[in-house]
Amino acid sequence: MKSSVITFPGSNCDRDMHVALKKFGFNNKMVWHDDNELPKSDLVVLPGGFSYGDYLRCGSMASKSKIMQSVINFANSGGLVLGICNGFQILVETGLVPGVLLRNKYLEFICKNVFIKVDNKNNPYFKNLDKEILEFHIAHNEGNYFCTSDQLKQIEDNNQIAIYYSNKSGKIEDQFNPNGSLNNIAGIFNKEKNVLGMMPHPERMIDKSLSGEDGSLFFKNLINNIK
Amino acid sequence: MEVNEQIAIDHGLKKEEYQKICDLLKRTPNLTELGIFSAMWNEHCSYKSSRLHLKKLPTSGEKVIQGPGENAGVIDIDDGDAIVFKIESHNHPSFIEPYQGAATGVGGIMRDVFTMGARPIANLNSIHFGSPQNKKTKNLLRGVVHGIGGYGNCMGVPTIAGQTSFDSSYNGNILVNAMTLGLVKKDKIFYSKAAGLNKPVIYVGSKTGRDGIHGASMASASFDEKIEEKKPTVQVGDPFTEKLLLEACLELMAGDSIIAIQDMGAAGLTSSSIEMASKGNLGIEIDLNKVPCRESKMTPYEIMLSESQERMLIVLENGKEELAKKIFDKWNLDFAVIGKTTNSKNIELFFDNQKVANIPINTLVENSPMYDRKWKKTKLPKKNKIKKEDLKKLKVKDVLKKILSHPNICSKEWIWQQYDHTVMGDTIQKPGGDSGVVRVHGTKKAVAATVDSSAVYCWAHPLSGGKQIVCESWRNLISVGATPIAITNCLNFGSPENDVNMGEFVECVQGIGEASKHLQFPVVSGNVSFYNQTKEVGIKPTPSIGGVGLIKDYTKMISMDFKELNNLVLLIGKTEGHIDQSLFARTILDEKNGPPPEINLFNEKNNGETMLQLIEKNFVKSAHDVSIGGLITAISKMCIKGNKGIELNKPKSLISEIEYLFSEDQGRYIIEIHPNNLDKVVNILDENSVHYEKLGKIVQNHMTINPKTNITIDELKSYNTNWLTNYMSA
Amino acid sequence: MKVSAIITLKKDVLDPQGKVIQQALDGMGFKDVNEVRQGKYFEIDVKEDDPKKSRKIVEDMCNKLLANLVIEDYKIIEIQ
Amino acid sequence: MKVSAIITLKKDVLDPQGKVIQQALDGMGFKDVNEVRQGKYFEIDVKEDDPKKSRKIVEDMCNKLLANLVIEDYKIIEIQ
Ligand SMILES: Nc1ncnc2c1ncn2[C@@H]1O[C@H](COP(=O)(O)OP(=O)(O)O)[C@@H](O)[C@H]1O
Ligand SMILES: [Mg+2]
Repeated sequence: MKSSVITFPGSNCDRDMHVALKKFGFNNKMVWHDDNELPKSDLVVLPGGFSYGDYLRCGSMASKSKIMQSVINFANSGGLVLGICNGFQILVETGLVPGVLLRNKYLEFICKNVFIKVDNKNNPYFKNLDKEILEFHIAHNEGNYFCTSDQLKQIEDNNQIAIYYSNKSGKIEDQFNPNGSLNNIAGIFNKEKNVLGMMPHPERMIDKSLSGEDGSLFFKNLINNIK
Repeated sequence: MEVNEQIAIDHGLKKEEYQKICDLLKRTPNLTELGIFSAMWNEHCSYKSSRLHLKKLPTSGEKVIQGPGENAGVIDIDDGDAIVFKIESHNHPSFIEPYQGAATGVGGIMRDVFTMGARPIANLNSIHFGSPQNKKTKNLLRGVVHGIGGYGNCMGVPTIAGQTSFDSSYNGNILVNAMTLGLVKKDKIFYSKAAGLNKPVIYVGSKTGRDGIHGASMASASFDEKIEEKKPTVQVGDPFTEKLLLEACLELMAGDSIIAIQDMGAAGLTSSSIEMASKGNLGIEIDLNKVPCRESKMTPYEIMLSESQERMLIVLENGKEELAKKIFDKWNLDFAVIGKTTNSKNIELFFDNQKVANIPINTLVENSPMYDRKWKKTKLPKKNKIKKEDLKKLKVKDVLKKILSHPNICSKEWIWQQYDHTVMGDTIQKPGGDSGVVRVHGTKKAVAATVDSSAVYCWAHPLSGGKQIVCESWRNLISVGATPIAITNCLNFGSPENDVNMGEFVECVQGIGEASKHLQFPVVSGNVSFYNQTKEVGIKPTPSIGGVGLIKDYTKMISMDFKELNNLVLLIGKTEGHIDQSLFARTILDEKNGPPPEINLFNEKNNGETMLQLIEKNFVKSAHDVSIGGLITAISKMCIKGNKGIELNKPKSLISEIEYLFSEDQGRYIIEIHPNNLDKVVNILDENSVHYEKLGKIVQNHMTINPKTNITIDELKSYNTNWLTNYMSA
Repeated sequence: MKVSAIITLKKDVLDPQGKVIQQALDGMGFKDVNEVRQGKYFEIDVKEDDPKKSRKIVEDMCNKLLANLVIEDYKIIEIQ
Repeated sequence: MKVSAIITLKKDVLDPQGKVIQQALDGMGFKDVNEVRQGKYFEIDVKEDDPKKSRKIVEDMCNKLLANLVIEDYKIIEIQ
């Protein structure tokens, strides 16, 4: 299986993602933001970090990079595009997934483990996953998902909510919401479910010596679904 | 402008120093030259008050590849790998503008590390604030934490450990010390020594602006009352540009184009160009019109003294300019050939086709002033007579509650949760443990790092205090299963012109030296920050020690959380009941006098090495050193982290219960072992003549100290975890 | 010409920053504050001498990059 | 009254945001830009009906919290 990770100026989880994809069997290529063409890929990943320093709105300047036109075309033709953290913010800025990501509610960067509940398995990312609740890691300053009430209705009607912040047993309540995100939303699909943006970093949880191993489940399942 | 004595004094130079400059030059310097002298000869760059004493520190050892004198120290961690590390202060700017001051401090220390060819793999910080009641403290703390996070998080380097304290002596002068570790291959280390004639001198990074002109002088002047009106220029950090600079430099370093490289830190282009030339025993020529400038009409004086961040100076091999330029273009960074190395042994500056400065480099470096300042010795204070009856009246639970929720003991999670501590995917011990630990990417090895200071002990008796911090650093590394290798130090003191403050400096350095020599834990890099004072009053002497150690097999790393019910808990080291200067004495008894705990370097070493033997044999399931707050504080933290309780045995000791639980005797560790291994463990301890006690056994969710004192783990947690969050949100 | 623009969050979008600043002000004794909203300010110096054209250029920039029109509004406040 | 204030970096202070935004605009084809400076905008609604007094209150806020006068300047641009 072939994957591509895009490196934007200021990306800093690109290597981590590369390591994770390789570990679970992807043949991964690093792609520079200023290139025109995507290599042939089964999966394109927009990694976390601070593209362009997040100096305007997170992800806004990266969304105008040269390579993004190819990524958008790839997504529109049904290709799998996964945006993690800053990658999610970039996806939102391109309009590939709806909504925006605002500053965290308490205006503080948050780095910690959280539980997420997988809401929708009818898609290439979570199909066949045998757990509903995963322990994932978040590290972000702007993960406070927001959209208008019309958008929210559409998203819900189309089953586009991928994951929610929850507690260990899957309860989705305000007290388990780390950043003020609307309805505890942690990740969103596009309508067709081939594009996924999410705040948590599965690539940081691929080894039992790290903060946990639920990221491994995610990647193993993903590559099996693509095969 | 004609230079005269008054202008020199305005530049922070002393009358005699100005005279010396005229004598060395055999003429009056022009303004640009005077600026260069003032920058090179100030405390920050010249170490004029400290050099004499720093020489006494042990700086070499089997594992030391590079000691002090370069951008950072370098140690060998086997298999061709090396760790580059250093700590730096950014105290004064952080008081004036906490966010930018702290941010640029982090940026500066990371540059020191990647200048040597190392990719930064971990950040640490040691931050000290005034009393929580002081009205400025909260905003300073918030600004500093946001600044450290803002820069480090954006760079994608995990912040894995640190230290935070509050003390009213920092009310008008906070401390912000930042430390970085980088990883490099032993044969790919870059140095700042220029070599060869007519080699191109390259400027890369951000453009030069008017920021921080005289920043280095500011760092060397104490705050007076008017500081708030003074509005000195503080630099704004640009972590995005630094991230690009890091990647571009590492890309260029992968080849063989670089002869020497030096970041532009304090005193910017001045100190970087002079240091490179001086080390290579060469001259250097710079055309200032070629320096990329942000503002129009910048003068030679401003260009030379600007402290704009995110800039580097490189001496390249001839003919590599195009290749280098291509890399910096790719990363959208400024690149300019601004000069060349010469055989004049002078620094020669040109501007608008005129020579605007010409100074022999040895006058700036070797001939810079060095002072043997007057200093006062501190006598060991007399022990306090504490009445046993007073201690008997205290309830253990009440005392423990106060100690665990004390600002200097309570959990600092509010801080480190704002630092990305997991990026790079190799953090295996996050903040909150005895040391932060990161794996050496792609290997079985891991590196542990800790930063510590004990201002109260240093204030009471600098010599003991100096020794104590080195020992504490050593213990924190051992507690996670790492073999300590070397330290870096950031020496934060008041004015060297005050004989008490100078004495504190001299004796702390002596203590650090003695301990580091005995433990074979050499000093490989460091930084001195003087003039941390408001009006005439200096801060408590606060040397910060950054320690680094190696874990050969990261699966053998130890953490402090209690692991398993029914396991036994042992205390390594002897409890004598030293209460003076303990957190207990200072906060519960309100007794601020007396000597700090005694340091026995022989026991320290023996206990530590024996710990490493036990860990090597896999006997240790969890471990934690005993530091401020004493035995019961250490045990409480292990309970909280492991979410388990303990039933303590009745101590066999003759001292009172309070003294037993809260005294701060040194050289102690708490370990958890499986009951089946007790005999084997005891054997090893006996063989090494290490004093130990059986403390008790691990149970579910409550701590039983004596028949009357029983505390649930939830209670312990609530004592320990809430203070800082409540304080910051109030 | 120098064109100044401000970008603000739309009315119905939560402004966490404004809220926290309001709390901080309150804590400092500024009790009589109904609301604080935070936005961005840009001063853009374009190589164009015609005020109308300059405005047009900056509006274009706002539409294409500076503002996210899903949540933000922009306003040109000064041209000189 | 509603008082609007803008806070900008002092002239000689580096504006990393502005610099990068300018580069991004350049990449998108906005070539004729001399400079971009970014600042903050605040809209503060105070329980005070007198314009002069309202201004005074917000200036006070700027001095004490909103601006760091070491690197920033502020300006009240509108009161209504
Ligand atoms: N400013 C900080 N940044 C990161 N971690 C911190 C900071 N302050 C404290 N910590 C973490 O909190 C924990 C407690 O610190 P400290 O009380 O100094 O520990 P110890 O007494 O074991 O040396 C440590 O793990 C430390 O790394
Ligand atoms: Mg410790």
